[in-house]
Amino acid sequence: MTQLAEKPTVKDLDKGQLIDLLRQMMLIRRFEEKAAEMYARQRIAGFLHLYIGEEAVAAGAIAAINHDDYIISHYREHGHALARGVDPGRVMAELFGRETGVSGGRGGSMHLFDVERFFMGGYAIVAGHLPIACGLALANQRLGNGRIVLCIFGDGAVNEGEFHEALNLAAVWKLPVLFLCENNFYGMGTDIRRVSSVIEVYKRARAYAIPAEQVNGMNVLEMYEATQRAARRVRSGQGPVFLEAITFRFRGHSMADPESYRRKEEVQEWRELDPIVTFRQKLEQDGVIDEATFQALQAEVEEVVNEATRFAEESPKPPPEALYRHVYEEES
Amino acid sequence: MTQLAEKPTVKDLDKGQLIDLLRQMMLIRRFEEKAAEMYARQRIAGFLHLYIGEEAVAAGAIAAINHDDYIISHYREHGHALARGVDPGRVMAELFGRETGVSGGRGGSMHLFDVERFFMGGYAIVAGHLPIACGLALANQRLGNGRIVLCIFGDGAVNEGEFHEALNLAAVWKLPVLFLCENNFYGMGTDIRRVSSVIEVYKRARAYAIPAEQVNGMNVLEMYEATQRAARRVRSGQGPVFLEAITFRFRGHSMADPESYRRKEEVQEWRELDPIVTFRQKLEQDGVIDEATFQALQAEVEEVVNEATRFAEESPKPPPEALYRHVYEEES
Amino acid sequence: MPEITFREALRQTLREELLADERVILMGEDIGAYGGSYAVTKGFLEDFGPDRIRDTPISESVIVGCGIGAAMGGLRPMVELMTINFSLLAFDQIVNNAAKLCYMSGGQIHVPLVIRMASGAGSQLSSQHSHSLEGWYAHIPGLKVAVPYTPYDARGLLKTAFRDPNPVIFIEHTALYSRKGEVPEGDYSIPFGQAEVCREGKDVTLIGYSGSVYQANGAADLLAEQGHQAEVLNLRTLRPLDVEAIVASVRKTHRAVVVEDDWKFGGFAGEIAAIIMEQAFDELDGPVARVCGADVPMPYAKELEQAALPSERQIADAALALM
Amino acid sequence: MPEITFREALRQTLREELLADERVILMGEDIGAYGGSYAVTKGFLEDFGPDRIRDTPISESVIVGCGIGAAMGGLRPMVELMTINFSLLAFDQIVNNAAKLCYMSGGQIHVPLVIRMASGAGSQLSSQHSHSLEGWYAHIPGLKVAVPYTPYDARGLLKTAFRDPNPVIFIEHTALYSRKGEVPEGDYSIPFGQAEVCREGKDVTLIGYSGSVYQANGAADLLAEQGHQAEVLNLRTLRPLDVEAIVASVRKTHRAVVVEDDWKFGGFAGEIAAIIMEQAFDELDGPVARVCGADVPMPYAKELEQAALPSERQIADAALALM
Ligand SMILES: Cc1ncc(C[n+]2csc(CCOP(=O)(O)OP(=O)(O)O)c2C)c(N)n1
Ligand SMILES: Cc1ncc(C[n+]2csc(CCOP(=O)(O)OP(=O)(O)O)c2C)c(N)n1
Ligand SMILES: [Mg+2]
Ligand SMILES: [Mg+2]
Repeated sequence: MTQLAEKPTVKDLDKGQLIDLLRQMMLIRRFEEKAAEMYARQRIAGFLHLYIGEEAVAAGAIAAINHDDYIISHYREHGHALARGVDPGRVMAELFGRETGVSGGRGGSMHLFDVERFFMGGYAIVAGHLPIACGLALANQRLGNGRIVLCIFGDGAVNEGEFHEALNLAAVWKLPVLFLCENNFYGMGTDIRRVSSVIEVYKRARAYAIPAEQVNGMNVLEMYEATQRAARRVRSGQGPVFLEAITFRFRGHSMADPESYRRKEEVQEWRELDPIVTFRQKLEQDGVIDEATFQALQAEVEEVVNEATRFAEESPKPPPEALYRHVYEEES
Repeated sequence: MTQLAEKPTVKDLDKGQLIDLLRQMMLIRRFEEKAAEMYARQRIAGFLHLYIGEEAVAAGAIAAINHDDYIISHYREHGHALARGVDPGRVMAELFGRETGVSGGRGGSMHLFDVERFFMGGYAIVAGHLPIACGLALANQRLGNGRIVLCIFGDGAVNEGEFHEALNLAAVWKLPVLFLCENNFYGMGTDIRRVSSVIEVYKRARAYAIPAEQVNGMNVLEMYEATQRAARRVRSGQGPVFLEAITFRFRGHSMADPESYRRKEEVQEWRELDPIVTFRQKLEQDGVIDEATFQALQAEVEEVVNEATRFAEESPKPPPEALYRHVYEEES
Repeated sequence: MPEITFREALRQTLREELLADERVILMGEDIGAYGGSYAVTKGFLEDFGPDRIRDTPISESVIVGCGIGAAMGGLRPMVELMTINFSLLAFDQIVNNAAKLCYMSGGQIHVPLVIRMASGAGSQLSSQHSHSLEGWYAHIPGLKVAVPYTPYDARGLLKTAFRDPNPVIFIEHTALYSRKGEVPEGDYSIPFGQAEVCREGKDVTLIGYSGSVYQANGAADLLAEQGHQAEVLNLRTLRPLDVEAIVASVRKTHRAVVVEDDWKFGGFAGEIAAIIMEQAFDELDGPVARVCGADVPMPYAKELEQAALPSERQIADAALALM
Repeated sequence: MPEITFREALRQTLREELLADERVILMGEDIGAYGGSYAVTKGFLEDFGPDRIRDTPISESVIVGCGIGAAMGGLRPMVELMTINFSLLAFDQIVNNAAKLCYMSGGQIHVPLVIRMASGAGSQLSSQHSHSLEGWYAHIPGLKVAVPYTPYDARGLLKTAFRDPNPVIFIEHTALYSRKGEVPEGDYSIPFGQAEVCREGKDVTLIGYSGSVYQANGAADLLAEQGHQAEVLNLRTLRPLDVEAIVASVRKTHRAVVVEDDWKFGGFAGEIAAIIMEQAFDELDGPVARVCGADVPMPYAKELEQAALPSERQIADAALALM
């Protein structure tokens, strides 16, 4: 049995760690803005789902778990991959459909995988990865490796049958899964209030006797703290925990979305809670950073994203003769 | 909008109605015993799931709803069909696979249908009929016909994804469905305690804000009462209600079951709560029936079941050239 | 005749059905407030209200099951599954309930349900969003499967679907939505099981359906440049399949190429090939050829996706190899 | 060599795998306390304990998905789906995840998962419990599909399944469980993609797999009575398919009949017929015949069920029609 590692609680975070959280969110934001630009310039195709507005969720939650805890996510997963430390250049290359992309250009935006970093992928069938999370957790449990699974999905996923099946199984088998629902109130153009009989998503978990709570997903420290606590419990062998992060996507569902289904004011109200702006203010108030630090961070992420884009642009396209590669794993 | 019909409350049931409930349970019991006998004599094949022990659930619940409320059920549905008044001869003929069977011999034990009696069938995919119940209810709602849907399933069904999807939809759309779970503690050989994280099934309904309660399914009057109340609420347009009937099957899951998974004593304890024996005692104590009435009832159901069996036995088999009939409904 | 898009042809028809029959209701994910993921139902919510244009939760199985029940209960529902990819989650409802209820109830139940779904690949949606599974639906007794190619087909077949007392799977290839074609103003419908000869020829029969007729037509152009006259068949429905039209054409051309987006191995193209062999063996100058999608999960990268889909060149080459 | 049943051959193999490798776990409905609905895992719970023999809730989708995840996470899971009928509820997991993860992750993920399921009709289980859907699984790139006929096959193919780093669908026809056959005591395995000639002949090739080889053999007996020597092929796996063996036999006999329980229209038999035409057109004396299940939901009544399944007489007649 591996030693059970623990992340520090919020109050034990040092200055460097706090700045890392801010940098992480800024990197995601900038990366997504660049991706949108590259989509408009037709470097990226298919469905592109941006994470802008939700950065605190990924940054806070993923900082609060260990580097070798599995992460498994839905199709809006750029932020999760970056927060896990997946190379931005290889993520951008994947969006460009290049051979150097994290998934060799086969997966695209919705299917980023980086198994070396225990990033077990983005999945495009809503709720389809929840059962897989159970299996990864079962493996951890049996192998006794002390690792947990962070399983991320949206509010739209909670009405799928697999949500129900997975939560029940995880509870019955006491699997080490941390279910993290990113409740941004919309599944595509559908307001959660019109399709869910119970809209406080965390209450759904009670039907499985899974401890659950709601977290302010616009605040990176609250995300960190709740996740750190939840992870500790999950790691202790008491079974799954459920977190509902209240958040909001500032952009449309995907690049194609005209956003006719929600009011401009609603979006505006949420934009005022911008997780990067508010955290920057807090750090400035607390004297952790000053204007200059912030500018330096901005320059830094700008450079990283530009470099990532350059890398993607210059990377080779997969050769057509590679079409049949990886359909099957070679015999072991 | 049709007049909202109401069944009498328990205390308003007259002597004849009370005796009917007893007769109903006795008929189901005797029918099932005969079916088991006919299975042993190879008149019946396939899977045969007996309802013995659970008679109070069907008899009580179905007496408490209107004759034109839809019933939709799982594969253990002989009792429900008989309680709805489906002709026992045509049910037995179906088990025999005869042309005169309720489903023309195509369906067999797991697929009894009698649309004239609003009996919308038995379904063999666990939980597969719950979505259909929603649709029937939606039709009722839109047609404004004042009818509700009684949807019956087992404790094993509650972990299927469709259970979750159906309950949510019914709640969101306020569909007139009365969900009735027959909790007999086992799904085949699996004890509910080993596969459900929350074993008080009715609590599951809370995740959808559906009013729910547990009922003693071994007591026909309690079943009647709870159903009558629930049906009233459902009919009023406030959306679905969920009932969990606590009951027990005295026999194996199907005729093939060796029953190695449960203790003889457990079965014995439940047999002492036999819904027919206890209701007979109550009616005798209350002076509603005497020994002679009971004997007469017994002779009556014996005759009905014998006659049903004779009818089945003498009915023609479907001709092989009828194989392709009913694959498609003729153009209308 | 006015030219309208495939999408517009669907919109007109749905609108007419909604106007003509109060029992018609539409259900699906994002068909209301969002206007449909392919904008087919845009504006319907405003015009017909939320009781008839029903946005559903993301719960494919209950959406379809609810459609089945509603049909059984006397409505005339149409269910939209955003794409055929998600229909796998409703597969049990379609295969075990919609298709079988009539039979297993001894003819008592019927399920007049139209299930529309977008199908096909080509816009880099990667492995989980690029299926062409209509061949699977065509395999199931109890279902009918419509695969329109032109806007004219879309309107005519959808009309027929709404008149059919059986469950109909209605396939819309995403590449077709914005294509235009002539559609008469008046009422008409296209019977199921009648293929269309969209181009006459005597040298080879190219058989396609839905989006693949486009590639077949393109290949016919390529062949024409080389002096060969290809006949192009647009199947219009896969179940019932117009075997007669297929055989009649092959009797004339003695050569056939079947074109399909779906994976080749075990796909529906094999059925068509087998039927041609069974019914016109002595007429064939060579084996029926199949040009299908490559047997790989659909890759994201543009070059790979294009390599995985049947091309006009491949079809023309397959035809030439038979000459 | 000792004669054991098909069931016993599976039991022996599973037991060996459990003993040999701690990472092997079994999951499924009623595989533990109940002993498996076809008694394949009887006694395993007692011998290996509830951590490795895991009774699951009735939740097919999460059972399969959990198997996928467990395989990704380093275990060697085997999932039992009580019957292939219920696999429709796990279809999305199998098609979109198990089969595609290796590809869409660019080769990073592999899913060494064995999914066993009982298939086939014949005991009056009616429409929702009598599917033979293995042809659908064979259609999916990324999967392998084993269809053992004899106890020898069962053991040899299951061994191979456990050695394969890819997801394997392992089909067990319910009519076979109690049939006996010779199985060597020692270790052996049967490579995927190698059909067996179970009877040599020169007049016609009868091609079957899983339960249908039995009918093919019976038909060969009927043909022998009439003086015709049929060759019988047992395919053993559908994906990979031993095309070479099929073609080699047809080159010899010039006639072929494909036998399959599944519905004919759009079924896998069409693929085999199409392949034979493509690869041995000039060798064929007549069209490849198909004897398959009738295109109806399976009826309950015995007479109707029998009429819906391929019979030895039908196969023999189809072969005779080619002579
Ligand atoms: C099974 C399935 N049904 C439908 C879709 C189409 N779809 C893609 S994303 C989406 C909305 C999901 O919303 P949510 O889970 O809240 O995530 P968000 O996009 O808000 O992050 C839908 C309906 C899908 N991908 N998979
Ligand atoms: C989807 C599906 N999975 C598995 C089965 C096999 N099966 C038939 S009945 C049954 C147990 C159901 O138990 P429950 O719902 O409690 O009903 P009961 O038999 O106790 O009345 C199972 C697992 C099935 N028919 N359908
Ligand atoms: Mg959302
Ligand atoms: Mg039960």
